[in-house]
Amino acid sequence: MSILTFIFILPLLAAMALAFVPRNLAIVMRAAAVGVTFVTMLLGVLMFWQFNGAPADANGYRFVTTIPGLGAESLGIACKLGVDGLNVGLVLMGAIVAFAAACCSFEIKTREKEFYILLLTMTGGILGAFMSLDLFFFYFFHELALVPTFIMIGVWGRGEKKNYATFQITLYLSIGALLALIGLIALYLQLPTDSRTFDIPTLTQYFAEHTMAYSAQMFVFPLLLLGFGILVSLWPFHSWAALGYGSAPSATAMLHAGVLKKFGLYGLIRVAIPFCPEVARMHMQFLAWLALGNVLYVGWVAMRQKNLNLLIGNSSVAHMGMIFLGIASLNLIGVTGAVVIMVAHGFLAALTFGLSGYIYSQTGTLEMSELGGLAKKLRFVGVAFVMAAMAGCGLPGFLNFVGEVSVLFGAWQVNPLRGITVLAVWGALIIGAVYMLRAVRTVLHGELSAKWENLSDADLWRRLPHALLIASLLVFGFFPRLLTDKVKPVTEQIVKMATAKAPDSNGTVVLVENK
Amino acid sequence: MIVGLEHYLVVSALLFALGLLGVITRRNLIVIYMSLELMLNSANLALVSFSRFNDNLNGQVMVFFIITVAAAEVAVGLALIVALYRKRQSAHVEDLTSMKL
Amino acid sequence: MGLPDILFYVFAVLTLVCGTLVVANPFSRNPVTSAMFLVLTIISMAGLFVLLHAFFLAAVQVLVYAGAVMVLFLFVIMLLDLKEEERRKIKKAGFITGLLAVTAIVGLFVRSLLAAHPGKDLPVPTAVGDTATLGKMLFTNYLLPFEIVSILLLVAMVGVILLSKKDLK
Amino acid sequence: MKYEVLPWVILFLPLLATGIITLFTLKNEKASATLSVGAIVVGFLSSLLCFRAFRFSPQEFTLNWLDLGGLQVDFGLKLDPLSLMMLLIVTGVGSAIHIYSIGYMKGDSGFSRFFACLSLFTFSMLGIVLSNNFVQMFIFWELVGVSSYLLIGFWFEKASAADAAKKAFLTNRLGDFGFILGILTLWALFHGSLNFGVIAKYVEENPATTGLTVAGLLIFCGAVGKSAQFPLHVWLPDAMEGPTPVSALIHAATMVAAGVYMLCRVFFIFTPDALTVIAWTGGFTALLAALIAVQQNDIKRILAYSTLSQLGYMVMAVGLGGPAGPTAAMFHLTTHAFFKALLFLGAGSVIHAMHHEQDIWKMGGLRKKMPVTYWTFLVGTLALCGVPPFSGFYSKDAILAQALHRAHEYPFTGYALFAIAALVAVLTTFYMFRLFFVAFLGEPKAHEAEHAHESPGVMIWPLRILALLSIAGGLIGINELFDYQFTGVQGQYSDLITRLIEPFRHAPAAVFGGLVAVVIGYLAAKAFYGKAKSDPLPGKLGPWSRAMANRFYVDEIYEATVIRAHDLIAAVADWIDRWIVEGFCVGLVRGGTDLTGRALRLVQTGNLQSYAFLFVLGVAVVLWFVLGR
Amino acid sequence: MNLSLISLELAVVGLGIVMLLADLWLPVERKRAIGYAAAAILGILLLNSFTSHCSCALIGQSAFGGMFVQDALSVFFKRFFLLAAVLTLVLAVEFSDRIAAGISEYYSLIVFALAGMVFAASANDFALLFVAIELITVTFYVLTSFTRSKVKSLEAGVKYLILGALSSAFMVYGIALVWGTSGKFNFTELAQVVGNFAGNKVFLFGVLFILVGLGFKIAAFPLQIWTPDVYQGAPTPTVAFLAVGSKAAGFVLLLRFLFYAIPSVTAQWTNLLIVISGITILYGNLCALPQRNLKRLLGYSSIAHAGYLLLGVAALAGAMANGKSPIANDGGAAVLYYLAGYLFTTLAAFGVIAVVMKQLDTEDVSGLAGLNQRSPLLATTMTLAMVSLAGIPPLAGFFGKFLLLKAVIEQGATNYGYYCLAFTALVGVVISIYYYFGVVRAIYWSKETPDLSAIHLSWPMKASVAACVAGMFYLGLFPGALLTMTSKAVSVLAH
Repeated sequence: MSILTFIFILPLLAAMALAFVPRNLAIVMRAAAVGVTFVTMLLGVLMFWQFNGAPADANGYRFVTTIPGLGAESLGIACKLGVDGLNVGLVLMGAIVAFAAACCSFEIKTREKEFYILLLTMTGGILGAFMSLDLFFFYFFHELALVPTFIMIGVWGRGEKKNYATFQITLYLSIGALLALIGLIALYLQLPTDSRTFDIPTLTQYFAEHTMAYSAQMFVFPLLLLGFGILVSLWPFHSWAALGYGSAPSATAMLHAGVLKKFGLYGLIRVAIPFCPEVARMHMQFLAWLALGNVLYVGWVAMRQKNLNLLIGNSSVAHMGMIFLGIASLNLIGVTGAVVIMVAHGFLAALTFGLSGYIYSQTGTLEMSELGGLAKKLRFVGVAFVMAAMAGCGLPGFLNFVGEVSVLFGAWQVNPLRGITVLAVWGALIIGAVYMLRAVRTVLHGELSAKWENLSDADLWRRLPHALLIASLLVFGFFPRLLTDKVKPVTEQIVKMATAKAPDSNGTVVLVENK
Repeated sequence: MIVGLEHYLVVSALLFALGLLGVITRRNLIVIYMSLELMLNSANLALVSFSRFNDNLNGQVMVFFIITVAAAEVAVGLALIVALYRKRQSAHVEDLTSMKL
Repeated sequence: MGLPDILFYVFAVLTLVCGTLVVANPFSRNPVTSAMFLVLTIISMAGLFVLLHAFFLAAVQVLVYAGAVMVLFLFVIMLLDLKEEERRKIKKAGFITGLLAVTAIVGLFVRSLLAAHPGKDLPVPTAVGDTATLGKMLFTNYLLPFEIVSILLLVAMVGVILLSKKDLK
Repeated sequence: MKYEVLPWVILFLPLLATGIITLFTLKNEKASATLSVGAIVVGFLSSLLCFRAFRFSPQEFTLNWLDLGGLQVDFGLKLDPLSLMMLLIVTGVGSAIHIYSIGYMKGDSGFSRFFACLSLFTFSMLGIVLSNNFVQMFIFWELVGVSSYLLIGFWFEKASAADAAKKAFLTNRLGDFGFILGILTLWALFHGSLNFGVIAKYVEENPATTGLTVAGLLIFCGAVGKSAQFPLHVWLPDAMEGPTPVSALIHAATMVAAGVYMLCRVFFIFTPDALTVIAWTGGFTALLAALIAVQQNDIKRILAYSTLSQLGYMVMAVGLGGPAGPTAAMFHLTTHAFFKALLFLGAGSVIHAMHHEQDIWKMGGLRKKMPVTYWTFLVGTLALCGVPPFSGFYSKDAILAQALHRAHEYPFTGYALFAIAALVAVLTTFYMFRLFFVAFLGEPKAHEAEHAHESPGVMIWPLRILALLSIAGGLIGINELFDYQFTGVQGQYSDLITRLIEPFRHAPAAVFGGLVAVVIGYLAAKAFYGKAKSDPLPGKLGPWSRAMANRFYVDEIYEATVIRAHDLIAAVADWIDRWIVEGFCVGLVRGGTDLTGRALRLVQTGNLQSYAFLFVLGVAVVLWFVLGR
Repeated sequence: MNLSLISLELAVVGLGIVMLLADLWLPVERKRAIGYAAAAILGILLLNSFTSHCSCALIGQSAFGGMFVQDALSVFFKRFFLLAAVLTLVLAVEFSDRIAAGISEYYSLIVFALAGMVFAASANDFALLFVAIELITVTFYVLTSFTRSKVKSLEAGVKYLILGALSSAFMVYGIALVWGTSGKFNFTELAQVVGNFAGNKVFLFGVLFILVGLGFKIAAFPLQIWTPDVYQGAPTPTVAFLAVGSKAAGFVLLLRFLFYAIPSVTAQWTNLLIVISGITILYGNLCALPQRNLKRLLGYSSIAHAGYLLLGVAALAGAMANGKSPIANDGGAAVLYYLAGYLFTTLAAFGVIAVVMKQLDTEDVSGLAGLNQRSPLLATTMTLAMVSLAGIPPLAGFFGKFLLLKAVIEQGATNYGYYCLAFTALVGVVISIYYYFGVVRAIYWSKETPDLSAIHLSWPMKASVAACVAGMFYLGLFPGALLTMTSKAVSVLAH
């Protein structure tokens, strides 16, 4: 029983409890959802705060705890929770975003009961996935959070392509998840029969001592890369994302794009790369090219979008590219940067989708051709949106900048990736700015058309979450070491594992040693 | 030449094949059903011949069971066919395609 | 080539011919004829049983099959007074492929039969399938299946009653 | 009181002001103004203190901001004559303009927002000035960009303003693209260090390499963006859409100077080849801008283009190399800050009086209507044209002199650039007096001009102060200070007279050239515009004047090439996404699966016979599969 | 010989007969009570089976000359069948007003089918195997065509009858050949001599024919053709029992036969099993894709699930091919586990269908529209059932699939066919998610919501539905207990 247990079990319990609340007490549901997520958030902040003080176990995990009963010890499955530098930030981010999402879901007016139950389930699943130290439950909780996503998009989604979007996201993500599952099982089977386990620390130790057979790596890593890649809308498997988020209710989009999506990246960093170092090294160049696909290509796609949500969705896909690039660089700076962006993008995506959701709830449309000059009416939203846009194109002061810069430096450190880095910079600096400013220009600036005369600016319950998200971005942006100092030791170890042996003949990574 | 096990087996096999052919080609449910009986009988023949040449009577007991079960099946089957005929005025398989795809 | 062998050939040919006429009678497609030929098939098979010293079964075969089962068939046919199966044209392709499939199965069987050749160097058979021995086995080793079969018959009975009793509200 | 605290105070006060204004006092205009102005004035005073304290004892304060093994990013403040002087300019001129804007922005709905942005800008600008390493400088570099974006787009309802803001930001981003790449290159070259001092040492140790040249040029791109050098100069004129104080502060005095400042700050990394490129870029920009300015009619645009050409001067000066080059550049930067701010504020006062009418051909006869503005504007003009003893004369002369001096080493570059500089001087004088004659002398050409009247004191006083500086700016020893910065030897202080005549002793040729240029320019302007009711030049120059008026179609060229190309690529990408990835691949898989399903279930005909048949067939196949061999 | 060993079976048979008799005296309106009573008694038997004084406690004994064995495997399945029967009976009572005549016979036939299944669970001899299977099949002929007022029901009955008879003809012939060559009816004895016949083609021929019979019961690929029609036409409780009980009976016999009786032959046939399992999965899922009739849809999906179950069988065969004992790879345990999960899920789904479709004659998916207003409990149950069938946490289906996949991938190292099989399964799962979510979609966000009249449920039905849901969650979240049980059950396959 540690703080982590409460963090992820609270929402789940609340979800169960809500099932017994009569459906006409919508207000109670809201209150419960907001209240619970708020408590969760406080716990998350507390956890983050105490992180350095808390005692770490042999593998550097803190707040480690196991939930009895769940799982099957005969298969080496146990619901073990814990955080280290790698996921502590994600958990915190998840908790904050969850609260924000709960606040933003006041716009839901139909079938609130189901909605809040699903929302809380999703929250619990997400947090569980990120803090579980057991590969099985890592996957288990992810799926648990995934299903509500589908249903929420299906039932409360918007837009005429809703159904198509729902099924597309469902199938895409299922394929990704299942591929990853096969990979994870194969990974698990690499251990000797008697000592098989899904326990991440144990696995880490094991593979640190004896590297996996090359053939096994050749089977496991591509699976994990592909599976996780699809989950993170790696190019060219990205087309579900923008459409899905475009059709999702804002809370769902916030939670999925912001938090749940990071599952794949987390898996790549935590599992795939350190456990299959040689093959991972072989694939990094390739991964970098795909990442470029995200940054540049999807960026261009985003430039063309007519619908605000699609634009935002594509932009969030494009940001994934930077993370992949950081991972591909496979060195301390790059990987740390990637982790930083993961956190930053979580806040950012939640922010943008929350805002667009508000605009939608006000205007009933997100077609940019219809909007314009809204900044005059929606002062707060306008300011927040501009900030979000600036954070989106990597403006200093926001956490995103820290991440992106580190990623760039990290990638630059790897000779073969320099060319790609240059293009990535172009994508991040120029193209990113182009579509973000275009959004600001068309939605907020310019003449305010007469039909929007009676829009009303966000009320407290809308300002609060957004202010919170911006604040988090700024705080970490001003003092990145709050995060990086926690992340660094872990990434150091992971990079050490990933570059354990000198790159083989066809390995592509040549590390620039720096004094 | 001496008639051996194989001869009997070949006969039973042919009988089996005939039954099969009947099931496949005939359209009248009752005839199809007869063909099925034919197949069962071929099995009986095989069993009996084996039991003879292996000098082991267990096979014949099995045949006994088979005959009984077959009788039971026939009873149910025919009842079913009758019931269906009452509804459809036909015992033709082509007329039994209300459920498809 | 002794008498038994000759008889074997006689009965075998008889069985197969009648069987063929059951399935594919070029002259009539009337179920009654099929039924009749089925009776003949069964009876000639009973002959084969006798050749195989399975006297009890031969009797059962004639009594149960030729007696009971076939009568049942005929009853039903009469009851429904099935007209002659009108000659809808058979789908040639279907027929051919079906024939191929069946011949394939048989061909395979014969092949494996020749390959395995189970009948070689077997001892001279002595066992005789007479009532006493079979009865003893039936009530000792095979008691359980025997009883189950009885349940099966009970079920069949219930089923038949249910399926064919008149009251259809 | 410990002086070490002061730089931090100076830097963060404006940020604090921004924060407080945005969070609390958006409704309360007076408070906002007080906060913002207070912040910068305090900053100015403390800068003076710092100046006294650290002028000759450079200091560096450092905290670690980001520590990732190979990547160490500090947050540091570097105090040396260069930054101190810049500090004074930014805060000094800044204060003047802040005060001025109180009057100018009165009654605007976004009054508080304006001051918030202004303070944000001050903060970022100070950050650039004080930063001691590349990443930090880049950070503030970006911040400056965004704050200028906010200020240019201040009146965002105006489509033109919004577009201008966007354009400015993107163009700057293009420059930053090079900048960050340059930083990366340097970082890789110099084993992961980013601190100016450290890198300077490295550079001293190992001589110029191609890598260094490349890095230098890439970093120069940053300056090209910020200081609006060709080919990235297009944003500056449009930036005039912003409120005039903004134009004065950002697009005349400080922000655009940031590029030049940066060049001087990292002067040590520039190899001779790099310098040559820089010099030519500067020279070309100067000439181009001057030519365009001749045919503009919007008073602010004229000033904007003159700013461009002056910036070209400075960049050219940096490119002319040696310690004297950057000295001259910074010197000119300083004086330019004074008189250009003055001119813009003057223009602002005029526009204010004319009810936001900016076309000079609708003005005229303002001399009597608004005397102070008239006189101060005259001072500014003279200073800009470089008439002794106005400040502009000295700084410009320094540049010309350096050009000639450069000629000893690189004759062609030196003389060519000198010629260009002289020509630009002619043009400068010409278009400035054109503006002057048309706007202030003669009769009013529109009824706004007749009813124009002098602006309120809060706007007048800054004019007076700046006028004073513009007159005396050249004589208060700024150049010695920069000399010390770049040569490291502390120049001895001479009296006023020597300073007055110093250029004549030092580089008579340059002086002569400069003065001749002024005279020619003035006479030409007099001849054409002494009494003109409308612009005679188009008639004389024909297509040339049209080309000038249309800024040599640079924007159009961009429109046709870069932007069009990007849109095209984007369109293609979008098309692929929609039809190939989404439509074809995904669609194929979906449709294919669905079709297979529909086809496959045709097997379920519902016909018992075919079922039995398939049954048998299946069995046969399995038998073949197992026993067929 | 000790009859105590078959006391459970006797009890079941006795119950059936008693019910038939009771029917004679009970007035019509009380008849549904018989169903509840039977369910209750079977429930008691089920509970009793966990106590020491039950035949199920006599593990490892055998009777009738080794024809009837009582081991962990048979005990597991007996409990399984009992549970299935209990739930089915409750369901049948709920469904009873759709049945024209002879409702109590309907119940008793279910019980007799159960009897056949429990015998099958212990069958260790071809004779017993044959009669047990026939008992099940013949009973199901009747059960299928029970609502004979509907042509569909009769038609389904006839199709099941003919094809079933065909398959049993094959099986009988197979038995003849196997016995003829090996001279053994008893599995244990057969296992000792099978090594000599691994190459004997006649023997193999016989084995294949027997497999045809078993394959028909579990609806594996070439023999799956009957499934959709029968599922669509038969009365819903029958279908539920058919899907769960009959399939499971097929699997227990399959496991015994393949891995206990003829391991050395099975080891040669890994590829066959791989192919069949793969094709079965794909066939079921692909055909289900465009399907709108709910029961037919579940028919197809049950084919797919047979394929998933065969994954475990194939994996086990692979392990044997590598000369490992069946315990080494827990494919068998996975099969049992998956069946357990499938029991709860399927019965839940059919329970909902039976109740919802009772009023309206259409069985179209759209019939579920607005169910979440009409009865939140049923809506939730259906959703969970679909999610579980799709194999998504935290429900039983997920863990079952997880175990199966694990077992399969484990063999991949030695035979790449297993990797392909794993991916085939993956594709199948994804396709299935599509149509399962189609059902969920129909419940929650379908445009047309015809009648929103609340659905009334009898409390036993409520209880059984709740039990199914609880079961799904339990198996999904706390697999430990059942896992040990299953692996113990499978361990008897090793000699």
